Amino acid sequence: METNINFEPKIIAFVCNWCTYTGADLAGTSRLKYAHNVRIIKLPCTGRIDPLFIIKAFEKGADGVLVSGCHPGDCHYTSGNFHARRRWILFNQLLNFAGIDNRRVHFSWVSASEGRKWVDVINEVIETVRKARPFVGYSKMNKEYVYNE
Amino acid sequence: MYRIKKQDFSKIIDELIKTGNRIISYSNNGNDFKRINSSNELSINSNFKPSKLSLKEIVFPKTEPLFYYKRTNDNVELKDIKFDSEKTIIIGAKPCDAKAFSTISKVFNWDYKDNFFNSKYENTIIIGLKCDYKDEYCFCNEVGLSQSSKEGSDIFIELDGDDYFIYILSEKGKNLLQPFMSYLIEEIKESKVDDIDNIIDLNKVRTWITDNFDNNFWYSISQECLGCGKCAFICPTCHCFDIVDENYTYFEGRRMKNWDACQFGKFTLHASGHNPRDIQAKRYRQRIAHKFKYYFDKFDELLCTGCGRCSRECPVSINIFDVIKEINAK
Amino acid sequence: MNNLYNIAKDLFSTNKVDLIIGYKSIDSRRTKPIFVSSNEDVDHLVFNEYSLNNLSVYLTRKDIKKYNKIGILAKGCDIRAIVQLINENQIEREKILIISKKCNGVVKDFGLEYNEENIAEKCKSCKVRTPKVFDLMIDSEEEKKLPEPTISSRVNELDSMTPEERFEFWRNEFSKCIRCYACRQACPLCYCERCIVDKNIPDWIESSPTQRANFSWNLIRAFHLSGRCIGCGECERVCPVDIPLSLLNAKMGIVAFKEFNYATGMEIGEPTLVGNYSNEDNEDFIK
Amino acid sequence: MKIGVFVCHCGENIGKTVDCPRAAQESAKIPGVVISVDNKYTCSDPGQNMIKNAIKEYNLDGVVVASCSPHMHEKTFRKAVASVGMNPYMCEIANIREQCSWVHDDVEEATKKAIDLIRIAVEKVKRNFALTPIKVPVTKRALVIGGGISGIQSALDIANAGYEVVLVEKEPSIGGHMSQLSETFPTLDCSQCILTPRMVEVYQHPKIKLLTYSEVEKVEGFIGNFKVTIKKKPRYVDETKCTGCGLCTQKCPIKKAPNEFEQGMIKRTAIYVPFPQAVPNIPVIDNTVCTYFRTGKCQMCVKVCGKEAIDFNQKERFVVEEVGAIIVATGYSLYKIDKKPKDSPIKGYGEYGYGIYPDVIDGLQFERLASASGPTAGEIKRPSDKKEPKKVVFIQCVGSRDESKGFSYCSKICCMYTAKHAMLYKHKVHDGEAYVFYMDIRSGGKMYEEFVRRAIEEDDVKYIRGRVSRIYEDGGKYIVKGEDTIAGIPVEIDADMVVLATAIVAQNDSKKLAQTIGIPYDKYGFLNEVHPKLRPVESSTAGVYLAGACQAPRDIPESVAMASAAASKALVLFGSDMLEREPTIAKVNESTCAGCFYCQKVCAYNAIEKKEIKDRNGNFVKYVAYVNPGLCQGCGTCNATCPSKSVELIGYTDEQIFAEINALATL
Repeated sequence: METNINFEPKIIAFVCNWCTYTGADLAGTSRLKYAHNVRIIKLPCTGRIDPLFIIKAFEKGADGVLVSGCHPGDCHYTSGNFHARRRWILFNQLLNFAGIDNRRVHFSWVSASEGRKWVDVINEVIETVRKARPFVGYSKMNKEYVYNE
Repeated sequence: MYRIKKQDFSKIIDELIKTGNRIISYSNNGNDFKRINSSNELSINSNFKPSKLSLKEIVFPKTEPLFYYKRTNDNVELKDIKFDSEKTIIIGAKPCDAKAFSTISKVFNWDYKDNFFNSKYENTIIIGLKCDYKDEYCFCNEVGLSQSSKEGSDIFIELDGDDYFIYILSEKGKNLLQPFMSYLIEEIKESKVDDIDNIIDLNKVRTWITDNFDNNFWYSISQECLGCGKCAFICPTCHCFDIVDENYTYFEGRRMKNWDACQFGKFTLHASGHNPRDIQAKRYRQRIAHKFKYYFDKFDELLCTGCGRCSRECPVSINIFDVIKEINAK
Repeated sequence: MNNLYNIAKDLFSTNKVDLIIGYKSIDSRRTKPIFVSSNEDVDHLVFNEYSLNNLSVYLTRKDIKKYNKIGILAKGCDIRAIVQLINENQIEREKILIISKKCNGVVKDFGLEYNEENIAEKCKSCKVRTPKVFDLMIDSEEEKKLPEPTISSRVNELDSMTPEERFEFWRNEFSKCIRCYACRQACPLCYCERCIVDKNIPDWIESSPTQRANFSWNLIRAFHLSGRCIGCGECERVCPVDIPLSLLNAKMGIVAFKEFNYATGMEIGEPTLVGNYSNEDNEDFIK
Repeated sequence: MKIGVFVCHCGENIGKTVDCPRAAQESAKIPGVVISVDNKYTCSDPGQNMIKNAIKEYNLDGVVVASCSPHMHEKTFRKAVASVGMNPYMCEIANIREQCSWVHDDVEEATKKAIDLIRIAVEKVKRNFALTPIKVPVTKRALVIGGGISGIQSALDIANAGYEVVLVEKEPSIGGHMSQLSETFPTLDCSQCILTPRMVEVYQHPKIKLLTYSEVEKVEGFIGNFKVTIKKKPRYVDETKCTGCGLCTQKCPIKKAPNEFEQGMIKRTAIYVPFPQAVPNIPVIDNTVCTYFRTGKCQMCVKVCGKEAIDFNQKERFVVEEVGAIIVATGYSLYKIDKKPKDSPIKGYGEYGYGIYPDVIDGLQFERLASASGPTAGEIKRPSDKKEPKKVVFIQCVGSRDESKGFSYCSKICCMYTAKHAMLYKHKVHDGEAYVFYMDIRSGGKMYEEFVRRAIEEDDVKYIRGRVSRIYEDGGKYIVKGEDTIAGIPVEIDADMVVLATAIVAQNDSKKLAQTIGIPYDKYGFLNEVHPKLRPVESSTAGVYLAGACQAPRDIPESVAMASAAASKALVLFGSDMLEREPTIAKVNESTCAGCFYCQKVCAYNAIEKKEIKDRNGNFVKYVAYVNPGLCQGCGTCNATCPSKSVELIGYTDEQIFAEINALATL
């Protein structure tokens, strides 16, 4: 087996400013601990999160992607997360059909008060991606970008 | 001219594979071509219709890196491409495909010598095959070629029962077969000249194009054109390319050379937003004029070998030969 | 008699159209698009099982939009594209005069003989062989039974693979892509003035036909067509390297139907799938 | 681009887990970074001065502060850079405390993460634009929709501050539900006595333009610049001529229309004034019952009117008002339990016999029975036989707090008004018995609990905790079958009259109005505030404020408080000539926009408009989307939806996010 189950997956998280980002702040303020593998990119709203971001994250070497925002009905911008949800229903299944399955692409609602949930989500995502092993499919394609001496 | 038994030819191929050569042969009824690993995979068939994609990608790949770069805070480091020395031997190229190699080598060796092209072309040996295929889209005979044209081939094969007739046409061809001359039996054969029955007067076509740059004709023949790049990409002689930089990590990237097509609206789009070829008619005119006039004016060759791929595959059935016929009839 | 010739003649002589987009025969098994702007060329028009092109692709073109009233020959599937274009503010219903017929399927590609074996896959599962939206109907044969569709079983086949196998399958298929963009150009719903792949700051989708960029390109195109593709199959037909694009589009069609009970381009004025939402949208996959 | 990076230790908070000097060194290698330093407390004055000095010394174009969450100190640092002339939007925060040092233990990994987070911020700031707040002129004039107590309060507050107000009321008179009430809890003040002066004040106020019998038809524009079309329904009485003498209403021969104000308990004439204290005191003709409108004859009112004020030819008229703020105060309506609303999941309370038994009435009907100006002149009499009821049962929570048959919410005011009703009944019928069926008593409010206790202890109202299962008639009595859940026994009361505290529901046209204005509403039709705690009187559409029970069930003091709060929000807006708005809004690339208008569909703020593009010769080229900077709130949903990325969110452009992702790239 060329891959190691103990590898440290690289996760890129796209989160909304008002709920999940604030929830992640709360996890910090509460001094909760979670795995270090996640890098957050802050957007104003889940409505701003484009499928292109997810694709690009994989192109740039992510093993998994997390998208998170306000619970339905809590959107700071009224309906951004509803539109996002419909977009993800479609995109999630398309990705799955293309072989990028739900072990690598994760979605969650984390409110500003759910610091604990944020921690649980992160840890769960990291464990799932770890089990899925490095994204060999993409790294194969990425290989041609490496200079061949 | 030589005669060789088919099984002996296969032996040569196996030997060449063993010595590390890349052998390209047709598959899937001639629709595709691929690298083969044994002479068993060879298919030499003069009745194949031209493959869907042309052979040009062997010397002019759809995408290739030109160099790699690495940035630091105050410096950029460049890494050049090392060229592959592997020999590629194409077996059974149609006269229209074989000719295309020598045609486009002119543009890649005009004022600037394109090493990306040359490094591959120099290492490519083209074994042509007399063609017995003709359909309503073929018109090689109208562009100065024929089904038995040997232009562009290093070696040329004609089928004769269980044997092949082999013509050695170039130094490259000669060197390739040198170790295998024992399989070849020299034979003098009267070479038959194909009857060529031309209907197109290419001089007249060129003159008309020159005089009718703004003719409404260009609009009328291209109205249905969708503006895709299929014709250019499957064409054995279309050679336009685009150069783009790709940043693939934080500090590193590479410069790429990719196929491009004059039928794309973006092809001539300026940064200012102005587009000199703003409508499809102008782009289609460019395609015809480049193939039948500009290239000829510059290199004394047509940029078309009459393979008919573009017409055969056009999503909206535009037939380039019909267009030339129409111009000819004016 | 309501044959095509009479209808077209009548439309021009009563000034009901300025242009008819139709098909003309090249030979017995081929047609190509033709733009007829007067009575004189009407006799070129045909509408048969070799009328493959989805002519609605021309309706969004600037030079065509200049006409006040455009007649168009459209099969049931093509009409779905017209309806979707209307629903996406691209064309006005009043400007389009749809001439249709009952359809018994078309062939897979030009040059093939029309018989059971050669009927295009999309026709076998078509629900609008007798169109619902149209202006004029030409006399046509009644619907006859077509062979059973196989597309959903092909989708199921892929679904039953492991994700890694599916990824390899598509990586292989997409790696063939040469970026000629014939799929995009033949697609009636790909009417963007600047395709996302042509946007270079930033280059979300690299223009190089590398495996990775091809993967992204084909995936994003499929996403942009999710809930919008009407299944005319032109993308797959025109693809020079035979990427099974219909498989992707069919899958997304199935998803749209299963998740939202939505089928594209069936009714003028119907809310689009993307751009609207329901409080009840499925969120089982969201933590 | 010259970028400065400032890594904050935050004392031990960051420094203990993140190797700040190393993070600063690594950051210095990022292309574009010309200075990268670490610092004990960057938010302190010396820390801020360090940034300011570096900006001057290195001539920086952008600053990244790696410190606590941007929600903590982004404003602080932006202010600091602005003080030395840098555009505040050229400062970005890398959150290495809340989202790094505080949540990780491993120094090596936390440091790596901190460097990544700094890289993300550097790449973003390199692509930031210097932005200036958008300025929008403000029309200092308000529209108040609804002339109940909330609308009256808002209108008076704004008008008294010196700004013009347009007050729109759909009924012929202002006053709303409060004018129907007999007394108010917990003081038992006479409702009309305290309301009527306010109504008159509105009518006479030089700054208030009162449009009664009118409805809002269309709202265009955005905060500070609304254009509102108001439909004036025909009264058939010329308001400029009528003196309100009332002769026409006395002489009108049609006397059988149900009197809405009296909750249908008595009849009124075809030409009528809703109630004696109506403002304006101008009658209106009900053309559905008026003989003239039905047969073309009669014209009695025309004959008796000395002022020739009757005008049968009046048509709907539309007036357009330009205002800067809108206050919605459309109030509530009562749950009509006799009919199951069409297409509604609500099951209703058929078993209580409302609408079948004349003496099973709702709270507002009881208010009218108890009111001195009501149909019985304040004497409690059964509607059926006008006899004084000796035993009255009050049932609370009819439709409220009942997910299976009504609504899950609490209607909030019923506990109090039921106590008031029972008390009023006992005060008027000394030998009567009053029973109240309740679930819980919710009497939060100043003097509220004391009020309920008074009903129980001083006025001997019998409170039974439990629900009523059924009411049926038996020999002139209403048998109320219920349960006493404290005693655990079934209860049966032979009442003379039953009063149901039916749920407060949204006005039946509230959704339509919300759509007209472009503000959200909840599943019940109540209008939504933008933040339930901190912005309770603002809708999500800037410049539109909410007052009173249109937002949720409210009692009078709350409604008045909300109304004044909403008025003060409008006054804050009117306090400046130009309105400043966050510049992080969407912008359309008109040359690439194909006009599919998916952006318009997903915009929650109606901020996307259709714009016509013409060529040099004035010929139409195409329609493109246009973002109204006054309405856009910067969520970016349009940007993600646009297939060609022809609309971009400034501050979160595609280029920026791409660069942020790229900053994390590895192969």
